[in-house]
Amino acid sequence: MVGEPLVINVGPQHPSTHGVFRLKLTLDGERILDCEMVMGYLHRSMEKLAEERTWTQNIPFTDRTDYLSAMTGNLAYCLAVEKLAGIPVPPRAHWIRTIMAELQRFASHCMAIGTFVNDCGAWHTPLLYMMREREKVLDLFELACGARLTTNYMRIGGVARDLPPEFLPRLRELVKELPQRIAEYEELLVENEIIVARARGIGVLSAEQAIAYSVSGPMLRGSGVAWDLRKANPYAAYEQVEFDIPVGVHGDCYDRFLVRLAEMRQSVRILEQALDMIPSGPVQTPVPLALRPPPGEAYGRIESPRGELGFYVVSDGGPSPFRFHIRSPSLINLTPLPEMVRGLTVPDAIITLGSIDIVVGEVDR
Amino acid sequence: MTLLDSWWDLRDLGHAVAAFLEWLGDRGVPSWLPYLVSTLVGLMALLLWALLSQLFFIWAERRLLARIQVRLGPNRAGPFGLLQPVADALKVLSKEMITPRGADKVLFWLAPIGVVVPAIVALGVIPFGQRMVLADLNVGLLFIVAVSSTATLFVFLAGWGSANKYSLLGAMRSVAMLISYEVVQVLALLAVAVFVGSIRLGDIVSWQGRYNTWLIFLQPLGLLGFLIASSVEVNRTPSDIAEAESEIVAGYHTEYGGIRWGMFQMAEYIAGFVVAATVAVLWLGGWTLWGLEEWVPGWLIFLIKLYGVFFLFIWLRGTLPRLRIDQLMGFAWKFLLPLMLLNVLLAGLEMVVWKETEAPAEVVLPIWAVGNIAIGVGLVVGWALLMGHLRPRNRPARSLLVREVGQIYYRPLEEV
Amino acid sequence: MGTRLLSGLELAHRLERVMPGVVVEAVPEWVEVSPQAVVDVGRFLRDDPELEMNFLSCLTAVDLLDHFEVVYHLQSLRHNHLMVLKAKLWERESPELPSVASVWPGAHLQEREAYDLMGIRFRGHPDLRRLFLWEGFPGHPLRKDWLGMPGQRMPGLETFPGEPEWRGEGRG
Amino acid sequence: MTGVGEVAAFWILATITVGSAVVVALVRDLVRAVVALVGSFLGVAGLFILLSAEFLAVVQVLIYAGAISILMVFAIALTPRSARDNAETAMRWLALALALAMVGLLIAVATVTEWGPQAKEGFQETASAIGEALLNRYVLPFEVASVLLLAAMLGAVVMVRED
Repeated sequence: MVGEPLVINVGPQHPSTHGVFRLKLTLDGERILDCEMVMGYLHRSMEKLAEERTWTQNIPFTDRTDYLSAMTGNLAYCLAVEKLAGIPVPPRAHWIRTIMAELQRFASHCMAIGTFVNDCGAWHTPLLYMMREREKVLDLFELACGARLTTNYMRIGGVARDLPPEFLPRLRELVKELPQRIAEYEELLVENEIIVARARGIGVLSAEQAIAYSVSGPMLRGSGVAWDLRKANPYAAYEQVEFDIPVGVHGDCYDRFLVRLAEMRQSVRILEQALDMIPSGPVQTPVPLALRPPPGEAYGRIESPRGELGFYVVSDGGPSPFRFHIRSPSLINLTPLPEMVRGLTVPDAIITLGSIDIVVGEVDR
Repeated sequence: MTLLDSWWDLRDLGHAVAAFLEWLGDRGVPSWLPYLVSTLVGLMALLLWALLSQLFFIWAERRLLARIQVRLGPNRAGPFGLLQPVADALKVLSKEMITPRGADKVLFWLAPIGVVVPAIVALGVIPFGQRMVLADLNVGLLFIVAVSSTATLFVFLAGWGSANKYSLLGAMRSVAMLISYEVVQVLALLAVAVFVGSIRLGDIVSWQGRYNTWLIFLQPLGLLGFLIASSVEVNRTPSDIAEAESEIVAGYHTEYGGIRWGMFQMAEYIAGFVVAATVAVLWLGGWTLWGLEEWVPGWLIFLIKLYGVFFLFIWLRGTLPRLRIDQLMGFAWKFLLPLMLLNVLLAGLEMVVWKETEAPAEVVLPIWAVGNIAIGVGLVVGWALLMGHLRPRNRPARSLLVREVGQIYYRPLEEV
Repeated sequence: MGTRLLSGLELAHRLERVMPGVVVEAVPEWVEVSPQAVVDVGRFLRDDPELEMNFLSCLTAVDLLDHFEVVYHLQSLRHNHLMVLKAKLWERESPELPSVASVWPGAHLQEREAYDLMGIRFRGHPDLRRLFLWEGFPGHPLRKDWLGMPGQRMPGLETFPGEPEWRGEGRG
Repeated sequence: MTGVGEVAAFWILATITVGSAVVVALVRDLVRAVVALVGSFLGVAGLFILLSAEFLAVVQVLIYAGAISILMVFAIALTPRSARDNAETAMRWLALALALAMVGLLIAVATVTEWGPQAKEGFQETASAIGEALLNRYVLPFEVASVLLLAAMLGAVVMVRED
């Protein structure tokens, strides 16, 4: 009994599209026949602006693309430029970068899981529990670099300033407290029958599809593909720390949620090891403000909380980049969305979008 | 009934009204006037109580939800944010009542009225005290369910009238849901009526008073079914599907503004009070507290129970995620309905056995209580295990922890 | 033991053996193929057991003033090696090359973005429309000669603020 | 039916019932027609109360105003071709003739039966009386009706299943 299809806009102004992003759904009753993504509402053409500024002036841009994990944005850009200009980085800076990246991953996953469960209908309670943890991490960022969200902390060749003396003790306290908090989330959310009923078997993405659609991050690992750039192509100090990669098995919303939760545990484990192994010493190799890297190109990429964040930078020997391209994981993770959502109901489509965990700043750039 | 039966006895405000009517009667006024006056007084008292406690609960809900969510909640307007509900009410009153262009004027205007009136009318039957009830019909229980079922149509009219895709979706969903949970609700109440033998609310309370037991011990399954069904009727989480913010914006009352939207909120709260009052009267012994009602005013005990049950709804809202509409319907027809039918059968059997053996109540009731609770817990846990954990698909899992890159561990979900 | 960057020369030999005449230029960092053969090269790279480039990490379009360049970064998840494949397009007015969306569906949105911001048409793309900007937008902003900016200035700083021949209006 | 209150109540309820019934026939929009239908159902429930059959009145509200009206509204919403309004149909005259015939029959029945005083004593309990009657004298039709309803429900479920 097929009625006439109803086209509704899960429009740019919608409580759960995580920003200005539109889904045009054609519905037959509650079933979704087709889904079209309309984006570009937050397009600031970062790539054009970056060509107008010097290499160091571009660092603040990298905070504003993925505003939920600014530290990893800085790190990816600095790695790319260091690879392009061949600038060495002192060991202490490597460790500081690892600590900051893992803290940022923990905070970003707090938001990701909180909003996902919020889309499932848990009336902001888990989200605000996780905000409590995220606040502690942001306080640490404020201690280190003065800003909570757009940190602008990393420089080409190292880190802007050394950690203040009371940073490491406070980090040690936090790292002692976080495991029980994560255990609390697992008890509150993972054991919750309603979330299992809502999320299991919804928005399934098989391993072959995931690889073909070049999806990355928790979404790729949720589909059972063990691939993590921190292990495959270790940067900063990831080579000297031991950690595991959580991998889902069935590739549905529930597995992606589990992978993110387990990754939070692994981040805390890395932080514990980093606290003991961080050396002292300089934090930045001196780099002239008028940096003119030799003509050429470089592709630096890291494992950001949303996936493989890469910077493809081309230099013509001038003071500003000739081409500055951001490989944004959120945009590419969205490619299989129409496939995953066909045949589901509207609430499932909303959860699937929530489980992909996009940041529209990074989608539209 | 008691030593002090004259008008200053505050244990039951009904005495004062009765004394006033007698005084009025002696004045030689036409015979129907006292009847009219008592209705007006009762109506005024009910409305005043409903609105005041609604305001209180708007504040209490926001503060409680805040406490559940590790935050403070409104504390700016007045001490501890007590004036916040007044501020909300003024805001809602002053907002403009917009009517969308394509809307069906009559239905759009009629819907909020149609949703609020049943909720208020149902208040009239609830016994706050021995003589504090507006109209103690001998079909009281059925009256509550019947009146609150008329609101369902007006919910649909709200969605249909406001000519907006989201409201239409919300209206269709909420009506389908309300219908299926009404069946469960009536069956849950039926089991209580079987035990007490009458559906006059006054009788139910006096039955519980006479035997000094609360029906919650005798009818745990009935209470469980009724609570879940009524949390759906009143559109509160875990089933506020109708206005599932994260999905279809605000369901059937998306297009409403100003006091019309305020009416929907009032209807939700007052329907919540009606349901909480029904639970308090039926399962928690109304205004009796094993003899305590001789000293403590009956209506105070009743209100404490009512607010306690309402607090349970708030607690549910703060913690549980939302079920999808088809899961909710499946839950109603496949899990709750059979349970309620079984419950009615059980109640019937126990009454027959009790009547045949003429055993004294003190012996029979404890046995039934223990038996019912055991069966209830066994059924719920057994059924939940059967439907939930035993099926591998629904078992909560953990992700694999892997050391090396490059391996693929994907396995398609086996269909169950 | 990070990701190994395959040298362009070795890749060029391997490609020559299978598809003669398809390699235009080979440099240790990347290998350049003729634009029209991109799909066949891609299918070979993905299906060849030793290479097995099944993950298209990044697709970028670069405007090098006299010609356009489409850069493919390909990654193999099993062998953990990375390669860079390039295709140069010389005509400025309507650059065109076949779309690799059939080989790697992940290129779907990236090609739409390249078309939207750089103006490169991808033949055979299932749904080639503008991704970020609206349909009637004049021109393609990421092109070097798109001078939509105030003062019609060429993008890119010639000198630094504070350096002797700085001619900016005191900015920086 | 002696006091002035009952007579006034009767006339009010009568006008409500008949008035909304007329509205149902005349109004253009079908959904408004359903609302008027609910109005007439509530009017009938009021009449039941006047006849001190309060159990019937409450059941009337529960069944008709609660469920049957929803049934009507769903029927209207889900029939794709219905033009949503009471368009003039060719059957108009036939319907009018049928209506007149019905009115004639009712008037005939009303005048023939002698209406003697019914409610001798005051308000007495009818709910339990209905209950006993259903389960003692009329238990067979009661059971047959429930089986019939069950069969109807199963039929509906089978008809709608996609596979």
